[in-house]
Amino acid sequence: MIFFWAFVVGGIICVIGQLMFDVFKLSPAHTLTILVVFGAILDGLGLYEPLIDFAGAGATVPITSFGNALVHGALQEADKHGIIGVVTGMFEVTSAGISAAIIFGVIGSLLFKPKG
Amino acid sequence: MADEKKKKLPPKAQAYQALQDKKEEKRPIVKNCMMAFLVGGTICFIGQIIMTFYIHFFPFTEQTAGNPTTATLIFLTMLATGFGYYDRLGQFAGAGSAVPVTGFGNAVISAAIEHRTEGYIIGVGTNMFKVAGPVIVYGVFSAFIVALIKTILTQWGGM
Amino acid sequence: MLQGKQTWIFQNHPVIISTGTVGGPYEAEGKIRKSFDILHDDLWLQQESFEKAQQVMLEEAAQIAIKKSPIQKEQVEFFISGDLINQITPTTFAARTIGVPYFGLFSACATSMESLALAAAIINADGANYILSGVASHNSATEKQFRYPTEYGGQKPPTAQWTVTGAGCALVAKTGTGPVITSATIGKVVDMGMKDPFNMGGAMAPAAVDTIETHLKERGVDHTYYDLIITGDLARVGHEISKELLHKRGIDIPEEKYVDCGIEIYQEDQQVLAGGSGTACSAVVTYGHFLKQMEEGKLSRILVVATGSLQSPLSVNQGDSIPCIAHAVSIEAGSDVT
Amino acid sequence: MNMTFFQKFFLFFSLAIVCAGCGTDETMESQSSLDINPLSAKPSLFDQSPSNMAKESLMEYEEITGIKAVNSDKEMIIAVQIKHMKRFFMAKHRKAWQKEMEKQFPGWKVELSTDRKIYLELDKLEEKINKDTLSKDELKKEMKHIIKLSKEQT
Repeated sequence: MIFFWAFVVGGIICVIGQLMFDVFKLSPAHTLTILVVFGAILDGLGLYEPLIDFAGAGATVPITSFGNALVHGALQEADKHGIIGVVTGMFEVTSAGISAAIIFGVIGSLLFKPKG
Repeated sequence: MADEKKKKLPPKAQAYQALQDKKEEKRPIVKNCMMAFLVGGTICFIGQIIMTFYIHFFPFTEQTAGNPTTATLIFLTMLATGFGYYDRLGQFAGAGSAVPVTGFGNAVISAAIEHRTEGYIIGVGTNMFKVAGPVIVYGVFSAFIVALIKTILTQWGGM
Repeated sequence: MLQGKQTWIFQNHPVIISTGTVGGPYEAEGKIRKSFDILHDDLWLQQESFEKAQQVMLEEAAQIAIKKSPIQKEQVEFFISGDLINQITPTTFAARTIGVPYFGLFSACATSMESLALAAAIINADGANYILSGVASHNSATEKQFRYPTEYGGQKPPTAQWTVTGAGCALVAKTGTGPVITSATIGKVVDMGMKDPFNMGGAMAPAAVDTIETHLKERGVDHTYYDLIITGDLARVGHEISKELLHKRGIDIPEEKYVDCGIEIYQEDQQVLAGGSGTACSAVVTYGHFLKQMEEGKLSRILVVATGSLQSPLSVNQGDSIPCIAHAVSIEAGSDVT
Repeated sequence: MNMTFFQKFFLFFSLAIVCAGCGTDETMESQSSLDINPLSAKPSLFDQSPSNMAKESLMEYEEITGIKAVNSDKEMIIAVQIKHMKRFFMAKHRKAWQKEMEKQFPGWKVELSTDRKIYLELDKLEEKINKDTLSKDELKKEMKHIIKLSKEQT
């Protein structure tokens, strides 16, 4: 069941991105940025966590979860340390995506040449 | 919005753009959306498989399995990007391969691979986030704003 | 020599005594693969970077042109060339290798005909005896320069074009045998306020039409004078639009007499979206394909209108529209002119 | 080539969707029967009747498809699985049930989780208890481990 919903919810988020590409003619960078901001706002409203509960990877794999995770880290830390935590807790939850991208980016650049 | 900008153009350019719009090959939106749904859904599906695998065979809960899943997907993206498959997937999948975290990974890794000819410090180091940078910058900034508002509302407003 | 405001008539008949064309792996699968002198199956050409590969292609094209001609490299007086990469460095490095006094040009994809027109003008005015003109472009180097890293999976719309990997050189001489350059029209920058860098054909079409119209008017000929009018790299989208625009201005060129290099170079099933583009596009198709047809007697008068979109990534990001240009050069079979 | 590739791709994924759809129906059916096994009393271990009681009271909720629970002398871990369509409101339900359990077992340290991992771990633990292969200390250690797991964030 979770597999089915992961597929559907993930697919729908991608269709939203595609519509931003094709209908509003936004560049990939603009589209992804808007989606991340959107994810952050959804988490602020407390709507993203239920979506993760429901769709699993369908909600955590799209880039929107990046915004969600950033807010989540900030809120968790703010809970413990007050307003300063908003700044310090930011990367607590998201570090995996960024560090994996950096690590595999460097490894990739050591291993591969662009194929063109 | 776009129309307002067009009004500033000389009438000749306006007339031409109207003609251009008629002749321009339109983007196949329905097909693109279908492909985005299928490919994006499949990547998330694969993500769910990986996640379930981590939950069952490693000490990760539903909460904590997301991070290793992301890392695994980005590792797979590195291979797909390095062997030159991801850009081809991107051409027909569109947002289907760009919106999942693999698209973020691809943006970082492709830039890193591309600029290795300029050296590892300047080339790879400075260009790595050339495409994916805005995602981090505005992700962090918007998260800051959202978290700040929410913290103020719950901690002081709720008092 | 000057006739009208923009057109040069070359009464001393500069001759293209030889040409050299080089193509990459994608061009090797294209429609006109047989007309290339060298085809590479490696996009890197065993070089360290795509830019170096582009440089090597230009050097090779120059070498072939000289080798096919009766003259020696030392007899070449000037080298006129340009490309699309930052400050045209690949061309400059090639010019360093060739070791001939050098003019560096930038007119984006119109550089091919700009260099040929200038070469003809200098020779016509007795400024030189032999001038090598040519251009090169490399798909991956151009992608990296103007768009995204080559391995980035961004989706391109159907109006986008595929930059040709290749180089084309023409050796222009005062005397000799070969096709004659009879006239050239230098285009004005035309900007219709188009902003989409993924639709350059649509942006460039008005420039091409403007130059064709001016050329025919100033030369005082009808379009029937030419066997073929060839646009540089308008590709499918831009070529269709240019037909419509020409029709509106009362120039109705029959379908089979109005072709585009960006459409000619690739097969239908190759995934190049709207068609080819890049500095090398008009050069390899003209020097390789059409001049060969002229040699075989299938064509006797052609007008090549190379089109260029002169934006930079910076200007696009700053929200500027895309300024475009087109330069036309007429080439006629040697036997007809003298 | 483009078209054939596109067609193949489309065909493949249409099939995949159909398969996923079929799989869905099966899991729905299996979920309609509750996954609960009462623990048998083992003289060598803590009395598991509080866990069994918790299971019985949680069984009332129709959202729940499976319950696992284990307790030591003053500590209890409960893991529930709920109907997929109710997962949207999982966090809310979890809080409510946690409160209810705390009320039902005053003075106990009750931990209620909806996490699949905790559910799987408790399932294994229940099996061990039923086979009587655990000592009291081992059970406490296992429970400590599971609680730690459930407390991990991110």
